[in-house]
Amino acid sequence: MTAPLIQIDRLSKRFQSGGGIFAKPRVMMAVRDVSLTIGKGEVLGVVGESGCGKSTLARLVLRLIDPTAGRVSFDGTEITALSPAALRKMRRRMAMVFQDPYSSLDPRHTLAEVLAEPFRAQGEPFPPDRLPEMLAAVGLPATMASSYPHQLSGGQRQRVGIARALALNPDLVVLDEPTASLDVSIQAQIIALLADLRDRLGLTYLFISHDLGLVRYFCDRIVVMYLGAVVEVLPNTTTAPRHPYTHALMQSNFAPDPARRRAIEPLTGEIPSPFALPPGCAFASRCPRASDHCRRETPALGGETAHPVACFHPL
Amino acid sequence: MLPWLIKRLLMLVPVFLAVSVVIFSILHFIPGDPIDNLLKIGSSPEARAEMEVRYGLDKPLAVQYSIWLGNVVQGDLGTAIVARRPVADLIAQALPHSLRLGGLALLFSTVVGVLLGVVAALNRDRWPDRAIMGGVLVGSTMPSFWLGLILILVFSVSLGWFPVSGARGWQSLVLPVLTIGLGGTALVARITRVSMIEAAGRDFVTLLHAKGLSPLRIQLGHVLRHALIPVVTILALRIGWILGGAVTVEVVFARPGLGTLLIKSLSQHDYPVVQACLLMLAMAVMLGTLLGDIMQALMDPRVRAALS
Amino acid sequence: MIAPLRALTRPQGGIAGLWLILVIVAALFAAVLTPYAYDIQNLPNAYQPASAQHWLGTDEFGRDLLTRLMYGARTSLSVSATAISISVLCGMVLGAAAAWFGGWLDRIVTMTVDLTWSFPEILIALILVAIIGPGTTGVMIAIAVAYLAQFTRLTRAQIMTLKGETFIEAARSLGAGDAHILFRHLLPNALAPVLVSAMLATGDAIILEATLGFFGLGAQPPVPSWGGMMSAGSALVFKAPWVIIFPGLAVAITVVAINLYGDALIAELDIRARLRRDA
Amino acid sequence: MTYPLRKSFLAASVSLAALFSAQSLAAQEAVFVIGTAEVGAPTYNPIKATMLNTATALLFDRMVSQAADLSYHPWLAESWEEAADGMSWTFKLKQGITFHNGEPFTADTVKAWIELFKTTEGENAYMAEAIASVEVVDPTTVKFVMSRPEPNLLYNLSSTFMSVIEPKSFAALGDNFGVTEVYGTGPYKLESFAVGQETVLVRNEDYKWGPAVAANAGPAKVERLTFREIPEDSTAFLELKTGGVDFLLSVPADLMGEVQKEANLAVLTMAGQDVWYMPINVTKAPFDDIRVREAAAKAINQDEILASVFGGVGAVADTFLISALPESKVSDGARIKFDPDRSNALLDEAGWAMGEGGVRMKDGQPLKVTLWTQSDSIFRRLTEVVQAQLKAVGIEAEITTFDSSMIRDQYKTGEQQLAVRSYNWDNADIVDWFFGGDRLGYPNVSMFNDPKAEELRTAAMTGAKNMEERIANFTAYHDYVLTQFPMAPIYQPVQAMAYNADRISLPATINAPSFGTAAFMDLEVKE
Amino acid sequence: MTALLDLQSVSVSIGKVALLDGISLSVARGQILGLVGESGSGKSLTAMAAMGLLPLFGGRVTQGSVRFDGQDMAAMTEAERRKLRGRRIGFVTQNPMTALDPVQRIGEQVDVVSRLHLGLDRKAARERTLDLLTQLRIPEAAAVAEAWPHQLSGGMKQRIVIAMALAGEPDLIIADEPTTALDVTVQAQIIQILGNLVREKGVALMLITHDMGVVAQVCDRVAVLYAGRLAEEGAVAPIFAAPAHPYTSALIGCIPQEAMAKGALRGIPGAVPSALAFPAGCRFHPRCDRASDLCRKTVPTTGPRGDGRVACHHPGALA
Repeated sequence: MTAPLIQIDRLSKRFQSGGGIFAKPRVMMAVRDVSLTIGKGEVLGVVGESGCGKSTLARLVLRLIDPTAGRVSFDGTEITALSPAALRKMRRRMAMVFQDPYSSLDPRHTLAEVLAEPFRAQGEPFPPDRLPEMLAAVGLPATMASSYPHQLSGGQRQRVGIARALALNPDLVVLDEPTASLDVSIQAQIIALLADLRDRLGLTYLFISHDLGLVRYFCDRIVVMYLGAVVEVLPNTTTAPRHPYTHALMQSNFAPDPARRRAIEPLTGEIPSPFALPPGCAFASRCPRASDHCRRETPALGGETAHPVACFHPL
Repeated sequence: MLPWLIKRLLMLVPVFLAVSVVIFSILHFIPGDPIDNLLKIGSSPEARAEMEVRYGLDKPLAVQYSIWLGNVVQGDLGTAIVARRPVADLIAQALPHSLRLGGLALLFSTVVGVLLGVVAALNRDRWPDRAIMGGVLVGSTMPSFWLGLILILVFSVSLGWFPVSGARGWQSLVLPVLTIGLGGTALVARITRVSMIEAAGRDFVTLLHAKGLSPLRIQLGHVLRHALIPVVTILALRIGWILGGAVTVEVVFARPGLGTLLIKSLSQHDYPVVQACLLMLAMAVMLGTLLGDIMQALMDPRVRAALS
Repeated sequence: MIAPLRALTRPQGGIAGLWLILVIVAALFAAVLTPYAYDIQNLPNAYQPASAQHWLGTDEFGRDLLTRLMYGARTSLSVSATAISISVLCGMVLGAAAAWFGGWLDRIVTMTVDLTWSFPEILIALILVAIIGPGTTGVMIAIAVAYLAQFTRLTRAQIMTLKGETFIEAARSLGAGDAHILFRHLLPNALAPVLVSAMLATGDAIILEATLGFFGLGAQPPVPSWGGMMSAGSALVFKAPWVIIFPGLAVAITVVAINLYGDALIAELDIRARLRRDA
Repeated sequence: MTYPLRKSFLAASVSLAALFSAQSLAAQEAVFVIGTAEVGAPTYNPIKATMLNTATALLFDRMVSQAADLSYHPWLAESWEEAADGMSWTFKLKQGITFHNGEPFTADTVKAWIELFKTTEGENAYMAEAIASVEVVDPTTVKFVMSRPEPNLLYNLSSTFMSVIEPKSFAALGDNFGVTEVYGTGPYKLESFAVGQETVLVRNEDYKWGPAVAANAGPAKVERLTFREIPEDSTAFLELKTGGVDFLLSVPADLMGEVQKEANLAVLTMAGQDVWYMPINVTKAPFDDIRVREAAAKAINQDEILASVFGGVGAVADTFLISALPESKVSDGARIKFDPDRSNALLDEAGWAMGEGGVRMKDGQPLKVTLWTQSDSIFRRLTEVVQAQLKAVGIEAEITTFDSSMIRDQYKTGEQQLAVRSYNWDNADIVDWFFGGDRLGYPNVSMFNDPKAEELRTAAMTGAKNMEERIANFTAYHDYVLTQFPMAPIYQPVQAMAYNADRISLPATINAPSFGTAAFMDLEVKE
Repeated sequence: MTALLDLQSVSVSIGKVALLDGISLSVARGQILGLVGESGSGKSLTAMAAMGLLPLFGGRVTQGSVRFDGQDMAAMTEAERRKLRGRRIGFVTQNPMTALDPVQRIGEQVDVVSRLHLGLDRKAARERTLDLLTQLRIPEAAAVAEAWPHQLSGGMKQRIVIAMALAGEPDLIIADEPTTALDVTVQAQIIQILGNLVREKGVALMLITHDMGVVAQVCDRVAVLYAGRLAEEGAVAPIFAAPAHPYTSALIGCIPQEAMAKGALRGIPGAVPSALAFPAGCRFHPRCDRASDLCRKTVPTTGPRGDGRVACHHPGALA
């Protein structure tokens, strides 16, 4: 592993919903005590199902939201402690690509305006001569510069989103399920483009996804999250999982090969509400290996430093 | 839901206080003085001062307010300065007329509006839809006083079916109810139609068809039920609107009611009466919002869940 | 802006637009279009029904009704439009501030707006005219205040919805400041629905202006306004019904036209869903 | 209670109506609409009120009644005698009269009542101002001791404001007297009163002391009277036309033609007591210049207004008083008549030269003035005509409309320049009321305070020992006021009433100056 | 095996826009047919045509026939078709979150099917409902039946939808992307339940999906749609072993796999064309690396290949 670009230290985020003069607010721990590092040039995948806190983590890393506790350092600078002005300056070094290509572009802005925004936001003049180059980098024709988002397909919009993220040559790009709302054929295009860009520009990616198959294809290291906490970090894509949840995720991923048909062993049990987590391991309610111990105490992320897992009964 | 209801009722207290402050203070910006109406011409400043003391107008505004509020809470709305009788009496005279007119107009607009909205939605983009929505649009764009006059011209003067004015017997209610009701009908029909069309496009409706339910059962048993939620909510919210909006119609038909009482007292600067009328309407508005919330909770389990 | 012109190409939008243009032209060029003056009385000529000389007849002072309708359009349209413009401007500022800053400001604004929204506009206007005094200025301010709640509410809702859109978060992730986000993203996107609903509200304002005029609180004579013309006519609804029927028709047709054209515009701008969600 | 339905009703709707009707109209009742000028009268307290409606006249009786020829006749007082020096009056009272609450009417009652009248706060006390004290001679005889001669005393005693109230309940009820309860000796008792809406009266079965001017001494012929208040004349007319009401107590001139078109409706006219006029604020420029006042006054074309606004019904006014009053017979020179040439000449002379757009200018300022009026439709119409007539001589008047109950407050500010007003009174003391120097603002809307006028006024009000003197003094006062142009007279209407002749029958003549108790005593409902 | 549902050259238009062009496919009892394609390929429309529900979306069959159990659906009255729906054809929708009426209790929504189609009374219908919920491994069935939709998780709701589809004892179940909106671990659950139904009850299942992995895992046959036309159809094993149509092959290649070399995942260039502007000739030709002039001009006919069919001018060889 190379020198860390991002260091995440015991990061937590609590959300409150509802509440008023008389109503008690409902509290949810979206991210619980997460510590991670992302090396320079690394592609770190974060995988988990809906509500596991992976998108919150992505936003915390960029400090689009403020953490309840913990620190994030970017290239040695603690961004969770930066002043708004300093943070704004810092933002040119990190960018984000969003899940929904439809709502991530202002419907009233042309592509040229969309791509000029990173410069305007940083208070810099936009060099218009860079426009064709920026579009070409993501595989879009220069003629599209005056188009509006609604004239583009989903894949094209996502390319624009990527071009916007790359406009100021950032070091880190956070990819928040960039292909989740696209067709598989387009998803593959975008993944190929992202891989290509990373190779050419030496980018560091934090790649958020629910698709373990995709993450295993695309990433160097994989963080598995369940209900706000990291349950396992796979040091590379071929390591066998040790956490029962990672195992279940892997089992749920069907290979496009009828020859490898196998019996489906789905998880049973219900996911606990994030607003009312039971004591102990959050996965215990669905875990085939769960013991009373699991239901009482919360397992810490431990074991091998290179392949930590949070489980009392790892595989 | 009961704890929610109690909380919701408690929430009305600060709202009521805020509203009462506004109502009380705004009237003191109106130029003119009710005392002028009472004083003998050329009476001495002493007589004037005495009169002010008598009606409590000599004290600072904040003190006047707290006295007034204290009395209101005890059910004492004060004495009308110009009309010289307990405000509660005046309100008691006017309110039943307003409630009768408003209630019937509400009933009329709901029944007719929902009916028209349903027919229009079921015939979406075909001629019955266009005819109904066109008619409803025209109906809602006529100034109510003008509509009232035209109705008088046609039904009272030419045909002689209904009395021209007043509030005596059911006949005198027909034209005013119609005049107010038409505007409300337009609103209800439009919301019903839009909500029906919206609800009909929801996924679960497709599934109902896939279950083999008859279209009529789907439309009336499921789609309409959904469409009625916004209709009922908005109608409840607009109770105060309908009561107060009857002003013009009450004037045109020379009907007694809160509206006419308010207008009259406003022009006479009879503060206690104006305050009481506005307070009544504000209460109606507040109760309307409460009613709207309750209706919504009764009709939609999701809302109910959010409340408890 | 092309959408307003495109709306004219729709059948309903076209007819409605044509009427509106006709009314506006009549209002602007009344002095050229009619040989009569709006204020010169000709008492022996009062109560004339429609004729070749007076296409819509004359009023109780023998003045040409069509002429007064044209001049009345001037008052009614300008008062309503100005009032709504003021209302939209203030409403956008209030609504945007409430949605943007949130917290107590938002709570207070929302509560006030919700309460006044449930109050009939005519009552709010009547009380305000009682404070300000009758006449066009008073009526204008009264109408502006009466509709303030509507636009504050709408702007707030629009901004709240837009605030949740990813492109706002995207702008923020690029280091965009509040001003940038407010003026380059939120307000431009909120503008179209607000302006269209402002146009529809102008229709309602014309009715409100007419109602105040009917109560004798609008433009003072001899300046005609549609409502004022009817207030004079109400006493003679059976003696010379045309004196009241025509101004009423003018109001109704104009408001219908505004609604039809507004519908066409909404369809052109494709913002029906956004308007409905926030209604 | 329902409506007598029109005969031309569709049969179906008749039967439908019958189905829903709670009860049908009893034959012995009638529905009246009081005049718009009386709408909203808040109380039936004659001592305190400044505004009373016609129903008041039926709840109470007066000491004396007045005949059509303005002569005075017995009522509660059987006879009276004025001392030669005018310093005392002795009244002999009728016997056996009781109030609605059972209290007897005696000389003590009269004493108590006059004392209440003099001490109760209100605007009406001046009517009893000259009465120094009341002495009870015996149970049926009272003597008014005067502080000065008051030739107008009988007029005041015949006025509705000097209706005899029941003093005990008056004292006990306070502000509620006249609102929730009211006790008089009149031919009708109060059944219900909703201010601004309607008043229902029921017959006083014991009544047998009707005024001498009525043929029927009592009880009244109709059992139950409803007085509705309808603020808009046209609505009231429509009600009459469609059978909703039986009788309009006041029909404006412009509706007379419409009434006459209906076969079943009859019109009753009586001599008018109203004058319409335009007060001119003499303290406000440009009207502080008497030439401009005269010019404005003489720009009013009374004939045109009579013909066009009032349909030719009534008469032009060229003095401040109704022409039936002897005090209106002022010198020809004092009469104010339409004279546009004189107006233009005066304005030229005063330096107001005709400018562009037909508005006169002086020192770069246009001749622009304000013209106040009330929101009632007839006022607004008349005012618009006045506005046009002023414009014809180059005066631009800007109309401001006020609610009728609000306009008095506005006058008290003294900011008015011109206004259009009307009053209803049939005594010359109205000149004092509207032009007295101590009532500036309101009622002296003209802000007229002239030393010479004040002298003449004192003489007119308190200087006369008998009627002839009083008439002479008032004529002189009136004459002088007119020459100062504090107002322009416009129009004097007739009192016009309309009723459904199928339902109502009236005596051939009504021997009273206005439609009051005498008329109601003899009014009948046809079976 | 005789086909239970048989579509012959079905073309469908919505308004004036032709969306499906000559689709033929069939599914037999005890068989799972996977219907695959990208969004806009016409999968859901095919399902609607099979259910006779096209009019709901303003669509109609312009050509061809839809036969259910030998009967032509076009020849039936609407009432007869309604008796098929819910009774003999069960339907599972894409998004369980919106598939249930939010203001009606779960139990009632399931009950109505057996009351309507099996003539059960209220009590019997509820018993059947509880039985079905238990079969679908829903814990505390009685409590769930009294619950409101918003109180259930997505996976639970989808099981309720399946229960509704089963309540009429259908012969055919059409499942339109039943797992797309669900988490991957729940997806496995639902796929397993559906697979078991076919094995245990012998119903026919038409499983609409965009996921070739799912097809490979559970389907017997697969039909690949592209831009409103059938690209390829046949038994699963031979097609995955050697896809004849370049589109089928590309779709399989889009699934990232562990064994795949970095950079092997390239996707399919371009995007699915809009129905308003389908290209001439073979509709896949702009994205196809085998495309020739023939493909650009001439529409390929559907020819047999093994036990299946393919519509390509340059099909790949059989394995």
